[in-house]
Amino acid sequence: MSQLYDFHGGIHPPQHKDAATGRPIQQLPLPPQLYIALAQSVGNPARPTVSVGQPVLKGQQLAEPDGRLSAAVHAPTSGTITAIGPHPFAHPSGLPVATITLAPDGLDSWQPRSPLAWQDASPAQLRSHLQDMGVVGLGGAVFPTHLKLGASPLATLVVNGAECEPFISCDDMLMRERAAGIVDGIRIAAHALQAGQVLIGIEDNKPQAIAAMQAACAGTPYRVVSIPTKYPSGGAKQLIRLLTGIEVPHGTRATDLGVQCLNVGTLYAMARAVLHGEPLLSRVVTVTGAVAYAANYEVAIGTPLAWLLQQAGMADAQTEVIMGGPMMGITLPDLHAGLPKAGNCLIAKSAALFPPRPPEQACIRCGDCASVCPAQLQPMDLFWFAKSRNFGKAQERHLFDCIECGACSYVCPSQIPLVDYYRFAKSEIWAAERDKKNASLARQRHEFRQFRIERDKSEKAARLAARAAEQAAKLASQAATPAAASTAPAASGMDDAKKAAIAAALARAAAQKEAKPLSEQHTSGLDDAKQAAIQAAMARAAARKAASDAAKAADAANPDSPPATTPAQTGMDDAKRAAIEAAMARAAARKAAADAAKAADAANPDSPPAAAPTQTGMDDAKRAAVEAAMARAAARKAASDAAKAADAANPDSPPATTPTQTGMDDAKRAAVEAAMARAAARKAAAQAQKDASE
Amino acid sequence: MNTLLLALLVMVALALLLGAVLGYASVRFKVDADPLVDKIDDILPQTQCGQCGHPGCRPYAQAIASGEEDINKCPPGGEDGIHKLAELLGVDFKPFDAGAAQPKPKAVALIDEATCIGCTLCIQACPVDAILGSAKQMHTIIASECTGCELCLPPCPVDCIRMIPHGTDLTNWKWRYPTIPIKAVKP
Amino acid sequence: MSRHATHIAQPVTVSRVMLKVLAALLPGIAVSVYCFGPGVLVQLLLATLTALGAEAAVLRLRQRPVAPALADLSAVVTAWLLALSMPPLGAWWMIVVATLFAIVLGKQLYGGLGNNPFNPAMVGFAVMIVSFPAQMAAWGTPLAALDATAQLQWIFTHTLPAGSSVDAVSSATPLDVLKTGLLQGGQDVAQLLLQPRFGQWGNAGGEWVALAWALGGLWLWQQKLIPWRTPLAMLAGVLAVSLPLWLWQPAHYASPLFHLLNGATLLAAGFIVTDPISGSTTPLGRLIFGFMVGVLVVVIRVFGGFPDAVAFAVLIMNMAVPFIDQTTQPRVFGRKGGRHA
Amino acid sequence: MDLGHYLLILVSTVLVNNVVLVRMLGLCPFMGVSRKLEAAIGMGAATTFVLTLGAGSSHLVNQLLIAADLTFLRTLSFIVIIAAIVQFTEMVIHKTSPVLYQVLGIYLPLITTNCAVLGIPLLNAQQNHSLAESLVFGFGSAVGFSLILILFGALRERLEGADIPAPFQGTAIALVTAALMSLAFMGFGGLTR
Amino acid sequence: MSTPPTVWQDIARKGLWQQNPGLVQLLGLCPVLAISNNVVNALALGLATTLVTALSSATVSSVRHWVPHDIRNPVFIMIIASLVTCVDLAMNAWLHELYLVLGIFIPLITTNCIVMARAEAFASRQPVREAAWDGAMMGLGLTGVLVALGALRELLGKGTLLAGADKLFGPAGHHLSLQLAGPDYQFLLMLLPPGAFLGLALLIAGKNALDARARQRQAAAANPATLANTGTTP
Amino acid sequence: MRKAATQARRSAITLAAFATTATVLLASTWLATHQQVEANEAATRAALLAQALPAGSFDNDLAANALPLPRSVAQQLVQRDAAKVYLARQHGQLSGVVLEAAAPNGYGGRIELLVGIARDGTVQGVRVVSHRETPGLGDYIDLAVSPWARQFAGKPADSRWAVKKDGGDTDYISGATISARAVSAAVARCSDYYRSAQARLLQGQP
Ligand SMILES: Cc1cc2nc3c(=O)[nH]c(=O)nc-3n(C[C@H](O)[C@H](O)[C@H](O)COP(=O)(O)O)c2cc1C
Ligand SMILES: Cc1cc2nc3c(=O)[nH]c(=O)nc-3n(C[C@H](O)[C@H](O)[C@H](O)COP(=O)(O)O)c2cc1C
Ligand SMILES: Cc1cc2nc3c(=O)[nH]c(=O)nc-3n(C[C@H](O)[C@H](O)[C@H](O)COP(=O)(O)O)c2cc1C
Ligand SMILES: Cc1cc2nc3c(=O)[nH]c(=O)nc-3n(C[C@H](O)[C@H](O)[C@H](O)CO)c2cc1C
Ligand code: SF4
Ligand code: SF4
Ligand code: SF4
Ligand code: SF4
Ligand code: FES
Repeated sequence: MSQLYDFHGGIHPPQHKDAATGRPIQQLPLPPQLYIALAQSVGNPARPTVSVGQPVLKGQQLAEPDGRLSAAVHAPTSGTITAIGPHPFAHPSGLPVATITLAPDGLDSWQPRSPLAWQDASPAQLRSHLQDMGVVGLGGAVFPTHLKLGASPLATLVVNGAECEPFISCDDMLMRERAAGIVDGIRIAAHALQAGQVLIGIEDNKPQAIAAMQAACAGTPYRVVSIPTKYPSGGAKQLIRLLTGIEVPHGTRATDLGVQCLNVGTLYAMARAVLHGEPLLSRVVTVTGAVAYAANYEVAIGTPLAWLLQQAGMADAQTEVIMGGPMMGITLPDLHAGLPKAGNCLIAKSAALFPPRPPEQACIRCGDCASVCPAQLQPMDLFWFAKSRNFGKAQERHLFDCIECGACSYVCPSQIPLVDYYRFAKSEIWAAERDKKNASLARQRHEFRQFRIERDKSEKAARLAARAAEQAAKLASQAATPAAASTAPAASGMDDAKKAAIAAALARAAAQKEAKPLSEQHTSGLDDAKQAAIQAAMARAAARKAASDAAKAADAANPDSPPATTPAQTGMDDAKRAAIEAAMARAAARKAAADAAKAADAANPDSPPAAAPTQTGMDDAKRAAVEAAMARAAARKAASDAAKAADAANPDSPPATTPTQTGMDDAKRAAVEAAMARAAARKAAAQAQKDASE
Repeated sequence: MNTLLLALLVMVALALLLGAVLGYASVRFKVDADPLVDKIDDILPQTQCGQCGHPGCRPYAQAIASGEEDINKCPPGGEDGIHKLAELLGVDFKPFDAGAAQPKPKAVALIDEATCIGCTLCIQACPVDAILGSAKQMHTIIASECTGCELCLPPCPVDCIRMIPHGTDLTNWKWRYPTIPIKAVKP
Repeated sequence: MSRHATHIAQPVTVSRVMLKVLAALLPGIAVSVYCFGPGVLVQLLLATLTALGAEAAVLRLRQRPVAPALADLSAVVTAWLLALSMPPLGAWWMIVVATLFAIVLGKQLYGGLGNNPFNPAMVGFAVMIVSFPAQMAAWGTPLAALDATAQLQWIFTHTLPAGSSVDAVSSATPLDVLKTGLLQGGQDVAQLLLQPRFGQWGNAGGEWVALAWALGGLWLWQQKLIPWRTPLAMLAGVLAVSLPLWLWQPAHYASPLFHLLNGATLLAAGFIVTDPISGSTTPLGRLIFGFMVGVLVVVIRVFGGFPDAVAFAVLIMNMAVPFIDQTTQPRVFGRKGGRHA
Repeated sequence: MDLGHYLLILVSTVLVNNVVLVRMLGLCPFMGVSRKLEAAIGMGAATTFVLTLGAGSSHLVNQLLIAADLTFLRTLSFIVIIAAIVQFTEMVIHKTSPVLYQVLGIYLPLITTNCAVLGIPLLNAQQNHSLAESLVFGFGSAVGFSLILILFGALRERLEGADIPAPFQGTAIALVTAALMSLAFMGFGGLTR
Repeated sequence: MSTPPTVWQDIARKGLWQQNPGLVQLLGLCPVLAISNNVVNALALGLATTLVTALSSATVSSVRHWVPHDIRNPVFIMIIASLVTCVDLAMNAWLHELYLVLGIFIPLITTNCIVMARAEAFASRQPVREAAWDGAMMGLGLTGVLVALGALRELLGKGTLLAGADKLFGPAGHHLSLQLAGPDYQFLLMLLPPGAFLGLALLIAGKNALDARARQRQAAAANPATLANTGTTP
Repeated sequence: MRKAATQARRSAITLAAFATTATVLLASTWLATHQQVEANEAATRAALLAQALPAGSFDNDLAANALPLPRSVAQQLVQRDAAKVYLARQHGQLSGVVLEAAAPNGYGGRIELLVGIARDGTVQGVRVVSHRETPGLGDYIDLAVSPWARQFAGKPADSRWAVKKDGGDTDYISGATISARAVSAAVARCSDYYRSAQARLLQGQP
């Protein structure tokens, strides 16, 4: 038995887990529609790689990750894509997000699966495989798992089977029934991380799970540790502290301290992905509360929650439903959302289980919240500052160390929804930081503009002065020839000339001086070049995409296809327009690339005046954007011309607004992308500048 | 008379000594830049809109630092900005200057590209170089760089620039204040 | 239905907490009534009515809902603690004025429950002892033979039925008698304590009241309504000053036991320094706060101008609470060292 | 005199006859520079420096004035000396610690117009203190001032979040708090009999 | 509104109400709080202060062009201090009894923040007449607060008004004194330092309430539609 | 540094000029007022002492006729090392004395007193100069608050110098006996001293 290191605070709310653990994990038929949101991880939403109307196979990638923190999304079953667009989402905001709608064809036919020979694969290969398979943390944070396998060797891998929140039992059931699969996952993770030891922490209120895991671990060095039941022992930091004594401070990665924590469900999904080549297509969800058949269900990602709850026997569609546990879960604003990867539990509220919270009273500073806070914060102070919008103070008191576990809200005798206040304060702080960042960018641009205007002015002044000097010199020489001429004019002429010359020199010096700070950044020049290249690449990609979109549109507009709502002509036009646009974009991109190359050349440390590259770098980016805009304009004009022509040609066809709109949208997307690229370039340049100045 | 002379002697001696010390110190410990301006400028939203009556945020910051201007003149900064300035300067919060422009929701400018005649007037007005285009060409606004200052609206000869309020999405959605505070109506 | 981030909560409310505090006061009240007569109950009643009335009036003026604020019972706790610190047979207007100051100045001007930095009951008490020292010094003798009607007559009309001794209503408290005796010189502590006013342990009758407060305090602690740190630290502070003095010059300084059983020491330990709102909230801060209150109580009693100093000691330390809290922030999970001003 | 005597002066000036709460001197900075704890600490430090130095040097000048029978110059000469000390301090701080300067802001020159800074030397003169006594008196008063200022600063920071009735928001509640502080300090009365 | 206020009216309004030193700027608090336990002392000190502020503002303004920046403070202070000493000597000579009561607070007018603040903020930038008027108005504003606070404290604390008026007005002043409560009445808190703070707090709160009401009325007048839904605030 | 020196000189001279003007102004005011001020101050002092001795019972300047008391006596009367006795004369004859005294055991600490005693030992007046008794309770001993202290005027030397409660002659206010007791005791000490030192005092020696 290994030593346990208790953590501060914690609470013991009633468990309510039995309701759903009476029966094994249930399978459900496929729902009529699947709503697969593109935002399935902490990062950016994934970028769709399929189009409306496209038939897909089970396991086929629907969207590719957009950035490191993003996760791929796959088809949970075979069927047809019927829509890509905003749809309700399981998020407290209630805002719709981009979602792929899949109509299952009932065949559930797999695409070819490619397992990974993990023992021979390099860690990098394993990671990219996991990213491709869309494996994210199922413990609640939906952090892409491949990123968690980066640091090796690692002293300790902590496996999180605590499942400390009331009502939730999906991990419990998974461990009871699929312990072997979990241990497979552990094996892979431990291998990838070269973990020194593996500790599996399970709360002692799950004896069957502990037994099953112990059995599955027999013969392995992995240790199953029974930990006391106390919320929130399943919090990664708390579990790590409990099992290893290590405290992971806020803002530090656990791996820096030699530990990593993975949820059992995640490990199971990892095993499926690696050993069977199955992407993350489904998960076990606890459905409990005011439902007739409380149980754990294995459900496809994207399953409409309303449908799922109906299957579980929720009588009243108006019932409020919590996704997650009663401590940290969210009240779902719209049950039409599809099940996200993060959805571990659905609780239909009933007045008996969730009596309405008594009205909030003033904080009496009793300190109960502080005594249960696992982060050892002083929640009443955080509340006090958050309530009075004193966010600086709240941050000083480590608001961001709060893990939003809700223990404080649970015990507060004044019935203050403390976590609500923390979330409010946190999002205000984030917003303020965004504003601040924007403000400093704006300041930079404004200052640059001032500088540019100044420079232009002084250059102009210098030119004028030079001309004046020339003039004066000429005058002087003229005046000097006749010997008898009075000295005064000559002298004054001389003086003038001299003065002008001095003025010119001064102006030049000033201009140089002002130009200097910018000229010192060789790096930024280089960066700009790189940025421009990237931009060019992106522009090219956009162009390609636009082309393919156009092609697709053309396909769809095929006169043979059943309900041809869009007139064929327009479709044709669209294609043409897109093609034009693509061509232009490509041209622009090429030019940008060339420019970039030039800029890179210029930025060569050997090349004389280093002021130029920065300028060119900046200007290039802009020029590229301008060109893109022009291309867009041209394309649009072409499109509208075409539409007009089509209209003229076919007076019966309905007004061709839709296609134009789509065209607009495409154009806009390209513009946005270009703008983004440019912003990134700016940022990189600013960063480089900062680095250089440091 | 004796008293008067003695008094004069004492005071003049004192004054001479102190005057010398101070005069020396004033040169010796001279400070040029005022660090306060930077701090104030840091708080201002950098919209550069000029609604405060100054040509940009920094001039306003300078005016505040020198005590010539009140802290409640910047509409884009909102009440929040006034609070921050009040805290920085150790003065009491005061509500928005009644006569001045009032804060409004944040927005970005959008050029109706079909109407734009490419006169470049808006480019010259934009304080942060967020408008692209060249003569006789259609112009476009880089939304991410636009501060919403509205300075480009008046110069446009064909009135083709509109302000579009910021929308909400998952990246900028905010948790709202938990309860409606029981506050008496603000006077 | 309101949607909160945390969907479940313990079924506790402030009213319940305050009700328990009131319940914990009952044993002490019972003993007090036994010792000083039903005048105590009159004081409690007057204080309660005034407190509720004042609170309602302020809230009405501010256009705030009145009922929930009254229902939290915190005003009643304030009123009771104040009434129990005031002379049991004080004139009716005294407790009324004291309660008005406690509730209006000490609490509502700051925004009511939870916002007041000073202990309202002690504010009320301090205002009175500063303004009316003579009237505040006059306590009834415990176990005095003054019946209920006579007490009522005294409280409301300031007259006594024929034949009653004024001593029954206006004798000084033991702390006062001791202080006066020592000031007068000539007698040492031991001799002074032979006077009947001091009974067996230094406060005839009063020691039982004190022990009853302690009982109530212990029950509150057992109910997890008060932390152990503050009261214990306060008692330690009392000992830390009184014990060395007593050991050094027993003729001049009373024993720690005397200090514990007299005045409001035990009432304060159980109910006053534990006021969560005006006290410190950090673990170390609670120790400092309590200890310093204890120290100041004895220092002012022995060397200062007031025979009992609980109110001033508490107010002085209330003043320092925000600073103490800020400098004694506990270590946050995962971070090195605590405190960050 | 013995150490106890000075200790008594110290206790008396810091607690019993606190400049701000009992003698009622130095109230403008007490109200003005106590919104933030940080500023309060800075102001306390600056005042302590000026007040101690001012008490000492004005004592010396006072001896001179008494010797020359020029006591009517007392106020004038004291204040000139103090003003000079303040301005010198200001310039040094402005140069060496812009942060501190910024925190103290407009209040540093106002130290000159802090009554305590003139009042304490005048009290020293009135009570015929020796040089050492003057210094302790000045230092003790300044410590009393700083102590109160700092506690008040922390208190006011906490009050920022309180739900204070509208007419009392701002300075009024600060004054109410000062009233309660001075009430609490009455508890120290008679401590140094 | 009628004609716009003249400069003089504006200065007066600022000194007496809008920028009142005692209620708004919170300058010159020490004498306000220390000498306000009865009306007579308050009035005497207020008038003395007014005299000094007016004279010093005028003087500062008239010499403002000759003072180099770095010795601005010492010079101003010197001017103020000598004026104060003159007042001090004069009161000592001709109002001796009062002088004894006001004690150290007469020389302390020197450091009365409001005097210096006006010298710095107004007089050093304005012509002589405006500066003198400003000084006088600020002084009167302070006097007003002193007297109001004195009255409040005297009334609540002792139940009298203008007790000891003879010290200021000579023997005839006896008739001015009022006894408004029983001779036994005494509420010490108001006479002690806490009462001073509390009294000023009440005055400021009162001013805030009045200003709020005025603003509300103004807003209502400007926009009658909102009248219905803005309740009266305390 | 040249610049600094110049600036220093300039500032010094300006300041000196202002100082000169200010001093002239002050000195002239002083000249105009100092006689009146001195007269006032003398009157105040006299008034203070006169509360200890009735007006008309002496014709000399008391303040100018002060003698230091011997150390042991000072210890006894004021618990300090130094104290004074003022000799009052009528037509050159000693008509009484005013003693500085103190009661160390007031409720709030020391009470400083002036005690006037007629030539025959009758106490003529007791005046509290400073005290720290509780305002509203023990401060009745101050003449500014109540006429309590006047009861001492005319009490013969052999009075019982104690509060009535302790069997003496002195009135007191119930609830604040300590203050009265302390003052009474101090007066008693003065009376005792005068009786023992009368002969020497008559010769102008303490
Ligand atoms: C308060 C709190 C409680 C949590 N409880 C659990 C839990 O019971 N089980 C779990 O697997 N993860 C829980 N988590 C999530 C973990 O902190 C962590 O994100 C997860 O174990 C990491 O594994 P994953 O990346 O595989 O999801 C909790 C988090 C918090 C903040
Ligand atoms: C607000 C207030 C109200 C008072 N009301 C009364 C009262 O109703 N009856 C009364 O005797 N004294 C009242 N007093 C106190 C008296 O003014 C006075 O101090 C007291 O009666 C002293 O009298 P005693 O010592 O003879 O009891 C009140 C004091 C204050 C501050
Ligand atoms: C706060 C307070 C202040 C007191 N101040 C004095 C005082 O200044 N003078 C005094 O003689 N008694 C004062 N006392 C009263 C004494 O403590 C004591 O009760 C009284 O002198 C003795 O009672 P007696 O006069 O009835 O014998 C005060 C009492 C209290 C509670
Ligand atoms: C344990 C405990 C002790 C309390 N002690 C006091 C007290 O000493 N004085 C008081 O006015 N209120 C006390 N209260 C009541 C309440 O906290 C007080 O009215 C608030 O300070 C008002 O905001 C107490 C409440 C509790 C729960
Ligand atoms: S538990 Fe609630 S009432 Fe108690 S201190 Fe925390 S927030 Fe305040
Ligand atoms: S929600 Fe935050 S403050 Fe509250 S107990 Fe959990 S970690 Fe602590
Ligand atoms: S009003 Fe406009 S220009 Fe002025 S500070 Fe604010 S954002 Fe900057
Ligand atoms: S000012 Fe208007 S028309 Fe001219 S370029 Fe700008 S947007 Fe186009
Ligand atoms: S500090 Fe401003 S008047 Fe005293």
